[in-house]
Amino acid sequence: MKPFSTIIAHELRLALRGGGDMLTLVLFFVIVGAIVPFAVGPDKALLARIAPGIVWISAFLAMLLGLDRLFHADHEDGTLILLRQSELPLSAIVAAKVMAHWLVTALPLILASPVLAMLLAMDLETFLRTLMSLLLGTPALAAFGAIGAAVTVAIRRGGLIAPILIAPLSIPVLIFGVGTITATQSNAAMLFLAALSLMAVALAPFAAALAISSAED
Amino acid sequence: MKPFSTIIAHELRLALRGGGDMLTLVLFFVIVGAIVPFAVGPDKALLARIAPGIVWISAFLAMLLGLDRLFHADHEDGTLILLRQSELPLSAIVAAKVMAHWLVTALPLILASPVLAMLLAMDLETFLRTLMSLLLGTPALAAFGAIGAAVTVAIRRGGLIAPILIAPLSIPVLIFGVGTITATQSNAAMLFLAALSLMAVALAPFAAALAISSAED
Amino acid sequence: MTERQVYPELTLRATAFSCGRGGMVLADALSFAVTGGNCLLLRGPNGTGKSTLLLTLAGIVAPMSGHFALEGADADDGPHLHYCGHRNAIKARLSVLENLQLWATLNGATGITPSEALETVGLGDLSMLDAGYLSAGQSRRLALARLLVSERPLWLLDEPTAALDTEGHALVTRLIDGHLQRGGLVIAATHDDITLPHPNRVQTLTLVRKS
Amino acid sequence: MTERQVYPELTLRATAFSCGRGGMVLADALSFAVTGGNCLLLRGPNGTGKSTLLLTLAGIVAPMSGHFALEGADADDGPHLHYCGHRNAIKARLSVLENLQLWATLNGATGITPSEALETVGLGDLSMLDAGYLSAGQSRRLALARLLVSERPLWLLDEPTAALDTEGHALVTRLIDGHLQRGGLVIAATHDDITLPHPNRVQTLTLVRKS
Amino acid sequence: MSIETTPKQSWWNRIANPGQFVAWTGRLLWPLTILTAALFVIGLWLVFFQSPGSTPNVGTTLRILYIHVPNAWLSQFVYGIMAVSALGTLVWRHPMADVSMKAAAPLGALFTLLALFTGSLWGRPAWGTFWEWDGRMTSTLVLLFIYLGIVALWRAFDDQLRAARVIAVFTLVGAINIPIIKFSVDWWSTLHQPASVLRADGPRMPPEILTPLLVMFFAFTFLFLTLHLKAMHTEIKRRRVMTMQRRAAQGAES
Ligand code: HEM
Ligand SMILES: Nc1ncnc2c1ncn2[C@@H]1O[C@H](COP(=O)(O)OP(=O)(O)OP(=O)(O)O)[C@@H](O)[C@H]1O
Ligand SMILES: Nc1ncnc2c1ncn2[C@@H]1O[C@H](COP(=O)(O)OP(=O)(O)OP(=O)(O)O)[C@@H](O)[C@H]1O
Ligand SMILES: [Mg+2]
Ligand SMILES: [Mg+2]
Repeated sequence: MKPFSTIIAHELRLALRGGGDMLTLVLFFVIVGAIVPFAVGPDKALLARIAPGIVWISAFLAMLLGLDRLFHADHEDGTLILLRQSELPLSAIVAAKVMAHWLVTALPLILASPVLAMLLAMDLETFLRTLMSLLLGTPALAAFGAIGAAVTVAIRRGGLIAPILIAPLSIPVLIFGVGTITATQSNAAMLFLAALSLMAVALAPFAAALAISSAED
Repeated sequence: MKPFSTIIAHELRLALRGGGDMLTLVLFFVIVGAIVPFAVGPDKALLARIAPGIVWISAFLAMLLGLDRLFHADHEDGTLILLRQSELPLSAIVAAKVMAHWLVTALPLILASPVLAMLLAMDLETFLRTLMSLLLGTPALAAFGAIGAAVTVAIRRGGLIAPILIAPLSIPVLIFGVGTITATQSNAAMLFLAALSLMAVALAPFAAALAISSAED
Repeated sequence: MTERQVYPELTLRATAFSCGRGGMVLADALSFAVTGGNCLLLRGPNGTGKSTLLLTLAGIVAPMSGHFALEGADADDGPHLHYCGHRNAIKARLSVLENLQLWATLNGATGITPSEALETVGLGDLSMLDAGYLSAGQSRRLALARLLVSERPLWLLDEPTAALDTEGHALVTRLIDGHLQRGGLVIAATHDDITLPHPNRVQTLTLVRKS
Repeated sequence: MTERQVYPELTLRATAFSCGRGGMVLADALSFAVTGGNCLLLRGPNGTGKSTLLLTLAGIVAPMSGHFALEGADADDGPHLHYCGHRNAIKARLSVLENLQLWATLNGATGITPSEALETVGLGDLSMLDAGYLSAGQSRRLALARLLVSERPLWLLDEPTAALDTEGHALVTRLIDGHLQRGGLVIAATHDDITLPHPNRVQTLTLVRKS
Repeated sequence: MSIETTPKQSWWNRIANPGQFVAWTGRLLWPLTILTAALFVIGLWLVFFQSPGSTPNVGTTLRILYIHVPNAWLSQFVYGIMAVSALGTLVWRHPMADVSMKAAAPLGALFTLLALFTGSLWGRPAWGTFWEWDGRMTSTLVLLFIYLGIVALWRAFDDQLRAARVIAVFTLVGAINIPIIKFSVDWWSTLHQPASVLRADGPRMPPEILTPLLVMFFAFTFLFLTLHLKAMHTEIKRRRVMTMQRRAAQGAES
């Protein structure tokens, strides 16, 4: 496992030194959530009612938009070609990168979620459930996002293509995520969410690795 | 005005031949709007109440995310340096590019708004007001977005920085845009929105041109 | 190619001029004067600031100190220079001719027509091709064609022969020579040898590494 | 640098092999065999498919037809080749040493240590510098250092001397020669002259433009 | 097309040199620190022993005001400093203006955050919630986003010298826009909320509240000035180290 953990450590180091990328993503998450009241009005009851949905949509967009450049820098500077000649199979490398990416994007975003909860007048219990659902659901978003990033890695001006490819696929995550918070059968939703995340995390690296190696350089 | 209209024509031609960028943005707009019901639940009354806000937020995000790479391709391939040596002042070039960009992003998005209105159970009158407010407000978003794009043009992995810079500055557009649809004093809001758009469109090209020439190559 | 003088008497003069990147001086205390009809070749190892000097003269990078001016030029009638850098500024999905026409309009169609220019640089039969399919050398030729569609006295060329084959080298020599004949100025950074028919029209400035 | 044979007897053999890009054949019906201790130089004008051939041998691009194999190598013990392409795969904001250490771990630290490798390529005193500030030539040296920290028999080098000065050319020659002495194989595409001490160890394959 | 840069010798130009600036202002650092500390000691003494509010609960909430109001003031004052520095960068190309602009951004974000934090701590006993979409608070939140965006922008540029002019443009655009944001947010929240919780004109303050408030106000302002100067010195040192590293990189290539 030495090379595997090396990649994780390397990605973390790059993210921590790498100029504000983490800050940007967290800000995007909070800003998207915080502009909703400007659009729907500062009615506290209404806001509290739609708060779980808003938090989830913000997280959803932030994860998808942040992930779409997961492999981009590595593709541009030639690292991806070299990674394919390393001792580790490409799918393991993808898995390590996705894991590191979850740590540097989803985790800060979850840590920032109290801010959004406060702004949107969420009560404590709802907030705790939201936290739980984000913890369970973001791995699936990261895994799906990795597939989108891999598929679009060879397209020069990727832009919004990866997010719109992946958004429809990730709607179940969103549904069960919000379901975990609000639905009457929230335990069932939580189980589904966990199962979805497990499955996505287990399978996505293979799909992403396949997509990258089919992209031919 | 020959060079000015040439740039607009050139940008339009690039966008029309340029593989699905327009389609991507419209899809993003519709998808963001369409996932809201999944997140807040399919309650028709609630959806109708927040529909104008959702349409505006979707348009807001689509415009900001689409605009942020306005000058990027031109920077990468060296066109921007040559444009600075052309007969036209840089601010006029920026203005032409922003105008063309409005035509290929905001206009398709406005044309697609009936889809979203239908999904969100908007009534006809509200929809017409929404159309009006989008027509009046998107130029301001395009102008602000151009500033964000100009400021981040030299950043290699720009990512989400331009959107998070510009989103707080564009909040007045959002407020008056939604105000035009829902507020009791919607005429005042509409006037403000038009004034804001005029001012932004008139001044932003200068700021953007200044930012581009300060970014030095 | 017309061989008569078309530009007024011009001199590019730099005095005690230094340029650099990121707060670090690269080329220091340069003083030179290039008059119409002459060519200045910039030489020196990698990273000594040749490209930076050209960008500074083009007004893209601010000089660190000193000053330079193109004497004899009327500042009112627009930019006086063509810059041709490492990147070719070519748009894929537009045809070769459309690419060139854009610049003819933007820079003023004061030179030969775009199709003639394409003939001159040897892309005549590719004018309808999508410019994204051009090879590196052909892209370079298209970039050079841009110099011909708008008449401007000062040419700043960064590695004009990069990616070109022998025939391409001869083309560059021909273009530069023609421009000098018409009274223009050329400043070119290059690692290759450029041998012009009139060696007395060539000055050389060698930049050295500072340490 | 050790001068003894460390690799088993290896032969890279390609038969009736052709490669290309985007459905277009570039190099057709190639047949060659390179044995351990020998170097194959790829030559030819721009756009004739040298880089494409190297990428194909590296397994990045699929061959159009025919096949090639590294005979004598055990497929089980991991990849047998180093590819060193146009792009240097260097991460800014990590130090030079950190960049190299990453690859030592990923490719297996079977060669000399990263700091020794940096000494060898002449970056010894820059090992703590942010790699983003390296000049083009220094970046190239760092990319070459990667070949030394993990022992692999087949080196695929695309323009190894690009951006290097004269001293750098000598370094490349020294590195290739050392690798051949140890029984390795080198396939290098280049426009420059590479003169090895043992000319009989060099084969040349010239690609031509198809039209 | 001619560009001229002739140095003029004046105090203005002399502090344009980073070394001279550090030498000149370095002497100010200690007096400023002592002054700030003294103001804080006096202010806190007034706050805890002179300010009214004997019942612990009311007294505690009242005491937040002494922190909240200075921070709210600073959150706008710092943006003013940044905007002036931005003008210095764009118009006079003054090198210290870059440094001042960069050093001010995180401090501005910090004070804005403190204003919001203390404000919401106060809001809890006052209104029963931490957050209310009131006009003043909301525009402060937007200001925080702008500060953080600027911080992120500084960090995204590799070349800090090139970043300065670009960020100066953005800072000035923000400066023009902030009044518009403030106005639109007010319009928005009054439109939806019948009456604001905060009264537009506060109750006349008795002098025993006003005095500690004023002292704390100066204490925090001087705290900012001290921190700002210190951050500028740190930034100058950092730039010097980076230039040295890069020079080493170029010198060593043979
Ligand atoms: C631009 C930003 C702000 C400024 C200039 C500001 C200024 C002030 C001033 C001068 C007072 C005293 C008013 C009086 O005596 O009635 C005050 C009170 C108060 N502020 Fe702020 N404040 C700002 C933002 C905030 C924020 C963001 C919050 C909460 C999150 C907040 C919460 C409060 C509360 C709860 C009071 C006491 C209100 C009361 O007397 O009922 N303020 N603020
Ligand atoms: N955008 C930039 N920002 C900061 N420094 C730069 C930038 N571009 C180049 N440099 C630095 O400036 C120095 C000179 O670069 P320049 O491109 O002018 O050299 P050159 O003489 O043209 O070299 P070459 O022969 O490789 O073209 C290099 O050391 C490089 O590190
Ligand atoms: N990613 C790609 N997709 C499709 N075609 C490509 C791609 N990369 C290169 N080509 C085409 O393949 C041809 C050969 O390119 P290649 O890079 O192999 O040439 P080369 O011999 O290495 O040239 P050079 O001497 O310039 O390095 C070129 O004509 C180019 O247009
Ligand atoms: Mg150069
Ligand atoms: Mg090649």
